[in-house]
Amino acid sequence: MPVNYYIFVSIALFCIGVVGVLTRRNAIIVFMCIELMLNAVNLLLVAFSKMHHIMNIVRDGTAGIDGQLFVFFIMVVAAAEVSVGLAIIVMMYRNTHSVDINFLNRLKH
Amino acid sequence: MIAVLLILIPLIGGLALFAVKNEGSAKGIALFTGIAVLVISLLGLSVMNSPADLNCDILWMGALNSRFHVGLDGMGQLLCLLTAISFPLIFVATWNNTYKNAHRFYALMLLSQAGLMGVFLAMDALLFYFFWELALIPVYFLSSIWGGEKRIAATFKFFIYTFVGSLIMLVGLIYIYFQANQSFDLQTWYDLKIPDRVQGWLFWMLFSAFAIKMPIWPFHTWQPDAYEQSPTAVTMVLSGIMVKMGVFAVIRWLAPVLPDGFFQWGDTVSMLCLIGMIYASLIAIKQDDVKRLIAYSSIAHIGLMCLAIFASNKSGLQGTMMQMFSHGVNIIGLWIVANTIETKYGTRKLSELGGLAQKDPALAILLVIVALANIALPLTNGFVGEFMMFNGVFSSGVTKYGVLDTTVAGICIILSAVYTLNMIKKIFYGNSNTLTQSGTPTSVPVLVSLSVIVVLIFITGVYPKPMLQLTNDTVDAILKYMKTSI
Amino acid sequence: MNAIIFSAIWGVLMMFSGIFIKTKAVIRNLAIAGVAILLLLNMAELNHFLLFHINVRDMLAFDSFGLLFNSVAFACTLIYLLLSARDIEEVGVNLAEYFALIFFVLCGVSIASSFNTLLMLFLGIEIISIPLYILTGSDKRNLKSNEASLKYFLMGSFSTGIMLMGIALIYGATGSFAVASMAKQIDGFAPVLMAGLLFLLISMSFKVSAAPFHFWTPDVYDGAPTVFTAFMATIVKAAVFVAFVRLFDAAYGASLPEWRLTIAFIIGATLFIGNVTAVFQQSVKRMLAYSSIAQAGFMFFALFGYNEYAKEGIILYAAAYSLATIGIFAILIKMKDYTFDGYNGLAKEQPLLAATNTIFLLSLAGIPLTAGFFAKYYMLTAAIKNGAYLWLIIFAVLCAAISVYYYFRVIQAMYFKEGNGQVKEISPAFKIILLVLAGIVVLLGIFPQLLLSHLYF
Amino acid sequence: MGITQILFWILTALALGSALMVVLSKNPVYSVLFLIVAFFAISGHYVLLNAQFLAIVNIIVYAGAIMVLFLFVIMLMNLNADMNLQKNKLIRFAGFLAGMCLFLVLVAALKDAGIKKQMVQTSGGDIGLIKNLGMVLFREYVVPFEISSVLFLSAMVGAVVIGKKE
Amino acid sequence: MTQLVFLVPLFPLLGFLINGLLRRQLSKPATGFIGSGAILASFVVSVLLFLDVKAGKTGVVELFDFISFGKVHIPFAFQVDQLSSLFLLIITGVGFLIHLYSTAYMHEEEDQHFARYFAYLNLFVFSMLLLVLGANYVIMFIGWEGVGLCSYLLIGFWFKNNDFNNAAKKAFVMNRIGDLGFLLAVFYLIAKVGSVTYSEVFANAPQLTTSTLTIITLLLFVGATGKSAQIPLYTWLPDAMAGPTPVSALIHAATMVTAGIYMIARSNILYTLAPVSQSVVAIIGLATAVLAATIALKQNDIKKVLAYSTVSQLGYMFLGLGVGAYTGAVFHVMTHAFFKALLFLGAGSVIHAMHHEQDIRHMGGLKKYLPVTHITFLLGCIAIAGIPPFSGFFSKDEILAAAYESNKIFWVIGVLTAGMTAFYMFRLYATTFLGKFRGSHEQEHHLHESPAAMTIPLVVLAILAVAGGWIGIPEVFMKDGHWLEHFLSPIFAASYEVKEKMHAAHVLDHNTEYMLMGASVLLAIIAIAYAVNKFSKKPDLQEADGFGKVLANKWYADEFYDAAVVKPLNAFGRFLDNVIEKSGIDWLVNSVGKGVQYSSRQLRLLQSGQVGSYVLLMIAGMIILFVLQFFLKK
Repeated sequence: MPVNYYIFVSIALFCIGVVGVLTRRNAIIVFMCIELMLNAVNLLLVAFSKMHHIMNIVRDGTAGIDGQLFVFFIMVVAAAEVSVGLAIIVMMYRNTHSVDINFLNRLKH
Repeated sequence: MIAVLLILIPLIGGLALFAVKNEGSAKGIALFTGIAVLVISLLGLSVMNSPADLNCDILWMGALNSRFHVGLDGMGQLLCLLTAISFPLIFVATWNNTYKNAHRFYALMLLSQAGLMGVFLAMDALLFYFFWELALIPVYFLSSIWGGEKRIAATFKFFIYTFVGSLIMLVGLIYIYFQANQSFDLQTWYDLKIPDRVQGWLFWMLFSAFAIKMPIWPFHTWQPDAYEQSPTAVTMVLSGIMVKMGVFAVIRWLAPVLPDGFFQWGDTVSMLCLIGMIYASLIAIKQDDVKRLIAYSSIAHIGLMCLAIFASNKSGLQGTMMQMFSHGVNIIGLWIVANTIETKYGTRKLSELGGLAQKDPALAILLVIVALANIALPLTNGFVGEFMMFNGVFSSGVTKYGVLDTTVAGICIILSAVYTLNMIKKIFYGNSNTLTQSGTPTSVPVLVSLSVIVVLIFITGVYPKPMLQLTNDTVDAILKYMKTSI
Repeated sequence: MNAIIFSAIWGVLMMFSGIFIKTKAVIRNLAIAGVAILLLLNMAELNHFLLFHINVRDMLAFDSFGLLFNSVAFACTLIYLLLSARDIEEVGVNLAEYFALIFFVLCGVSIASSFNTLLMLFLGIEIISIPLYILTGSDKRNLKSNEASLKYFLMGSFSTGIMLMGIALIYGATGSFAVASMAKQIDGFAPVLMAGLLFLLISMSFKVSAAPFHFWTPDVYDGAPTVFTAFMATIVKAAVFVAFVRLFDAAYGASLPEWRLTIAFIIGATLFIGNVTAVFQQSVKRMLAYSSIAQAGFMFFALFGYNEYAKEGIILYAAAYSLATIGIFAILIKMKDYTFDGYNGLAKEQPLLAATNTIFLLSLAGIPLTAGFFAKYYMLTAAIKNGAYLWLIIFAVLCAAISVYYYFRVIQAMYFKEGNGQVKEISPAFKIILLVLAGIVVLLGIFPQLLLSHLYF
Repeated sequence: MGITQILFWILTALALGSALMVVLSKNPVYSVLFLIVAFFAISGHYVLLNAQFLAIVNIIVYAGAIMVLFLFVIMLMNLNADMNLQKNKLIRFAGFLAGMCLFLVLVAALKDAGIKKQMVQTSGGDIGLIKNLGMVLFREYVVPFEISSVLFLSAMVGAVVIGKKE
Repeated sequence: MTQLVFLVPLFPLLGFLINGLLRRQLSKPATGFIGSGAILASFVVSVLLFLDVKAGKTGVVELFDFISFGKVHIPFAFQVDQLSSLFLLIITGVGFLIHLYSTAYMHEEEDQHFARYFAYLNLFVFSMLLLVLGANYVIMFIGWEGVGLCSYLLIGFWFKNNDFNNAAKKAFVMNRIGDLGFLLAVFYLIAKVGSVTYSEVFANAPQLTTSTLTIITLLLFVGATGKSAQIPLYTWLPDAMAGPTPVSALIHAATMVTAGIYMIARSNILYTLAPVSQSVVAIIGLATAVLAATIALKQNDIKKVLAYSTVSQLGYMFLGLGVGAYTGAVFHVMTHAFFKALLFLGAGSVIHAMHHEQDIRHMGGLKKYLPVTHITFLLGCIAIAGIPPFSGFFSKDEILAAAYESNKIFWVIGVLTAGMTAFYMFRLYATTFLGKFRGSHEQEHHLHESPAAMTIPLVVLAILAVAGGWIGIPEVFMKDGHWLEHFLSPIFAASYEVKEKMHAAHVLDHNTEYMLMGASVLLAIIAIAYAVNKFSKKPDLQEADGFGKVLANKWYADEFYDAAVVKPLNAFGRFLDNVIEKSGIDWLVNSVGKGVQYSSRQLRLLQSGQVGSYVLLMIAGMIILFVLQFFLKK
């Protein structure tokens, strides 16, 4: 498959995630959209990884493997972020009984 | 050695004063420090005037190629002398003024003196900028803490205004620094040849700071407010010495460094100066507040100095230097009188005063002398400077409009007579009113300081030769770098 | 490497200390001691003394630039803890955890200042960010703190997404995550690389709160407990900048002219928005948030004119800005009223506080004789050296003049206005440290090479 | 068009469609479920690219662990029918427009012909296998691996600090 | 002896310093003694110098370097020659008499004001001496401004009265306008000649172009119009009568106002080489003479009449200079000094007797109360009217003759003016001294002749007024009778030489000259007879009307200046202050600040507090950056 297919698919997914962040007010959904963005990136990385692999396979048998490893690290970080993020959302819910990102609006101007 | 001492003594004195709580001893120490500086300055003029004594050049910041290079040339001598004379005079003249937290007041005064000295002594552009700002900070605090009713707004305007100018100057200085192969050294800058077109805009970067400081119309609006709102002792520093920083800087840091830019814009600046002179004089005529009147008169005078610098000839430059000193002395004298009147009668309004000559003849006579010196009557110091400046402008070789410039500027001589005599008339002449009825003779310290000023006025007015000789070499050197004939 | 390992270890230690030690003072002192040791170890590494010899496989690079910055950051942290550690106790009960998180952040700082691949950059930034989300929300009952934490987290994750997209595209174009290989791309992949770099630039701009990606900053700085704002606004921000500079070293530096316009746009917007919006603020804390945006605008000049002055300058700027801001925040924490009016007449009540505060504010405004002057000076020099975009520099200095307006409002309140600025109890030690801090600010304002000469050993 | 292409297009359509549904669903629970579908589709792409390890991890970690956590939180908060969509249509529209613009700009920026020549190897190559990944991870990438433990520690401490009742 | 010339100004300076500094300590007699003594000492030195000069010993004495820059050297130097020594005599001689007179006239003042008066007066003499003695234009300018200052101080001597102060101010300011012209001329000289020293300037004058010379001389003349009260700057002089009368005598009649004549006489070669300027000088002088004479016809203040008469006579002198009769002008300066000082002092004596009443309508018949004053005043009047053989006749005649030679119309107008002069002087005389006393009883009761200190100077001056003209008897009456012309010839030699070169010298034949004299004397006698006849019996006491009112109001010149210059300037000043300054520049400056605050208020609204809008803005920013980086970058 030509790599530009993957690029555009990833960008599309990424932008859908962005639109979700822009249009949704539920903090959890917003967060989920961010996860979607991360997954778009992951897909792109894997595609690039395979692209570089085939380009450099003669010179280096494991060429492109670092792309896939990076995806692994992204998942790690995403998991950590989720734990923290959900904790924050729950904390807020505890205080306000809402997960609307615009519900708390004391800090402005 | 001398140069370093001139900065160091007021600096140490100022810092030490923060620790002295007693008002009386604070005054004493301040005066003592001021006199010590004066003595050092005189020593530098007379005995210890070899280059080794006058200069100090040590590495400051290697990475930036900036040196702690201070030194005294003729112009430096003159302005340092002015600064050194002014502070003791100011201290004596305002001896009876009481300030809350007097020790801090005097401490800041001395710090500003150190800053001013630094400006006049610096031979390294970065150092110059350093002191340029440093002189401002103490004055800002002095005015804002001990000033009049609207002090905060007025001094803040002053501060921001000058700060904007000096930041733009800083950009210009750094630009030249790179042009000069990463050197801040004054001499290197003098030997520099920057392309004409670059000089054209670089000129304004530097000049904007100087123009605001002087101030040149239309950058002057901070000045009347600041003068009006500052405590008079500070106003004396501001108008007597600080505005000279601008004039001084044009001579030392602008004209020889950017001669082409200087000539390109000479006529433009001259026009601003002329407009400013007429403008300020006309406004001064309509002022009812003594402080504002003197402030506008100062704008007019400074305009003339700037005009004379742009004449770019020996007469103009030497006249300017002479006049820097004279104007400094004279305007301090005027402020002393203004201060005396304000503290005694609680008003600065001309319309509320009158008839003081009966109550206080000594003050009247001294003021008349100082005021006449300020309008450049012959045999006073003001005449020598103005004569040479006018002559310089008239015979300026760099502009086609020398005659016109002189004539228009000359109108200010007439207008200055009008407002000065108005002031004298309204304060001293006529019949005394209820307010001035209770007038008493002026206190001794004020009379002493005014007398010193009067003596200076006549000495330099009748026999200006030593001063002219002092600045002669400096002027020649500057003209050499400006590449104009002497 | 000393710093990374030791800070991680000490973080864990602090984590456990909460279980075993019940005396707050001991925990506090343990943390202070930890930072002090950290500082010493880092200085030792600067002088080529390593505790561990680890083959980092070119993932990290320890050069004098990064190490010197680490020293600055640790020294600032030390002063910060000395001044404000007691105030951390007032935020909540999890004292030991807060300290642990601070150590983890320091670990992230050390990574960010020495990364050599984008992976390490990413990890470093995340290690810095995640504890900060927590610290921001640590005042759990306070809705402002909640709000700030949520906003910070959501927008922070969003920017992480952008950063990852950038990294992915860069990887695609170059086939490597190594910083060194970022300058050259596969044939035909130039736009991909550029898009990747731009994404990366945007996300880094977000982290250093440059406009138009600064929106989180005022709200988060304002909502977070003040002690942690002080930490975030200074050390963390400086660290991200240092990471940014390292990035420029290889990635952007090669084709810097191509990036000037974009960076100029960011600088202009940042300076304008930061300075102008700060003018209106009534709360000193929020003003400082905007001020930090404005200062970021100035620090951006290090990237704009990337040369030897920029590298020296960013270190100096980091030190000058952090020291002064820490001082101001330390005093702010002691105030009962965070508005400008709260400072009225402080000079009379607390002359020393007012005086030192003045020095810090002057430093931020960039007045000579304070470190802030040379910081700004270096930035201007770095920018001017390139000789282009002079209008931007003029614009910058005009904005600097605007900054004087809001900094001096505090000075005006302290010195020129009547009132009695109410402060909480202040210990003599606090005053002494403030004085020392002010001394350092002034000393760096006269002899900046005291700091910078270490860059060349 | 081979089987790979057909699968690619099916998976792509699935991923994009479910991603859109995540954004458009009014019920958060549906959003979560559609997101899981999207993750599966992406895992399908991984399989197609012979990145077996990532495909599995993606399903286990993302679809399995993380999304369940999300679902759990949503259920806990009983959010299944609330004010899902922004009431302000204008802002919604603006958001949508901005997203589209971003997409268009990115596509325009990256549509350069040069990249079309590069092919991605599908259903071949063994770098995606656990064995190979593990070798590199614990040799070359051991430092980041260890450092990510710091990240986890801080996340753990953070979750505790935030979540613990005082 | 020449070397001691510095003593001449030194004595008055010392007198000034002593009287000024010790004014509270000194008694009136001591003050008077010091003040007058200083001038007397100067007079003695002046006489010695004069004798020296007469013996041919002239020279320049350089005291010290005053200003020097580049190639320009301006030494503080004194020039002793015929012209300056003559003026020295006039100044110190008349000055001494007036000092003496003042000791009595000012006796009512308090001690310190008395001393102040003498100090000012001494300072004035000092400045005047500098003016005359200076060997270059700058020293002259020092004196030039110095006398202006003293004039200011003395006009406003009674500073409680604000009218007086305004008069003083007006005098100073108008003088300054002239001074500006003078200064510009000096700068021109420096630029063109490179020197301001007389000898060098005059030596180089022929090399200068006529246009340069014309400009220089015209500028100098502007200075002269200010100092010597010519059109258009004459209005200060009548107002200057606010000062004590001896001051009017000394400064505003005998000495200071003649500075302009001195200056032009000194620079005669420059003027001779610039015929255009000469004509201007002549025309302005004549116009002033006529204008002032017409105004004098209708004035009722004794001093105002004399003041306008002074202006008129000064106009005469300029006419003389303008037509090239330099000697005549200087001669007239001298005789005028005598008789005008006499008249003023006489008027002072009257005023003294009348307790500061100055309106002649309230006088009359003073002949019997003030015999000495009356006689001397009458002599003065005859002298000014130009009746032979009184001094005025000779000097005036010389000028008129030269005018005739130059342009007949000048002569006609000159003679008419002389007639007017005779008329108004005798109108004054008749109204004051003849007829019946019209003042209050109290005044009448106190009328008395002035003390000796006042009458002695009157007598001395009267003698001089009568006989002073005899040093310049025209050729027609006595061969070589014009001693003055011989004495001054070295000064004007160059000019005459040039003049002869320019047009063939044609000396008036004797018959014409007799005719001219006869005409003017006849007219004067008629005017005198008419005036005495008319005003001794029926003085003109009503307010004037018609054209007379215009004259009484001085052609409304003050009003015109007020409306044309003063008011517009004031209004413009106010406009600048209120409009340009406050709502213009300052407003602009402040609105920069306001603008920042305004944009601050608007900009903060971006910070809406909503994550959605933040992200939206960030995306917008991203799009902008992408567009910038990919599509806009060159």
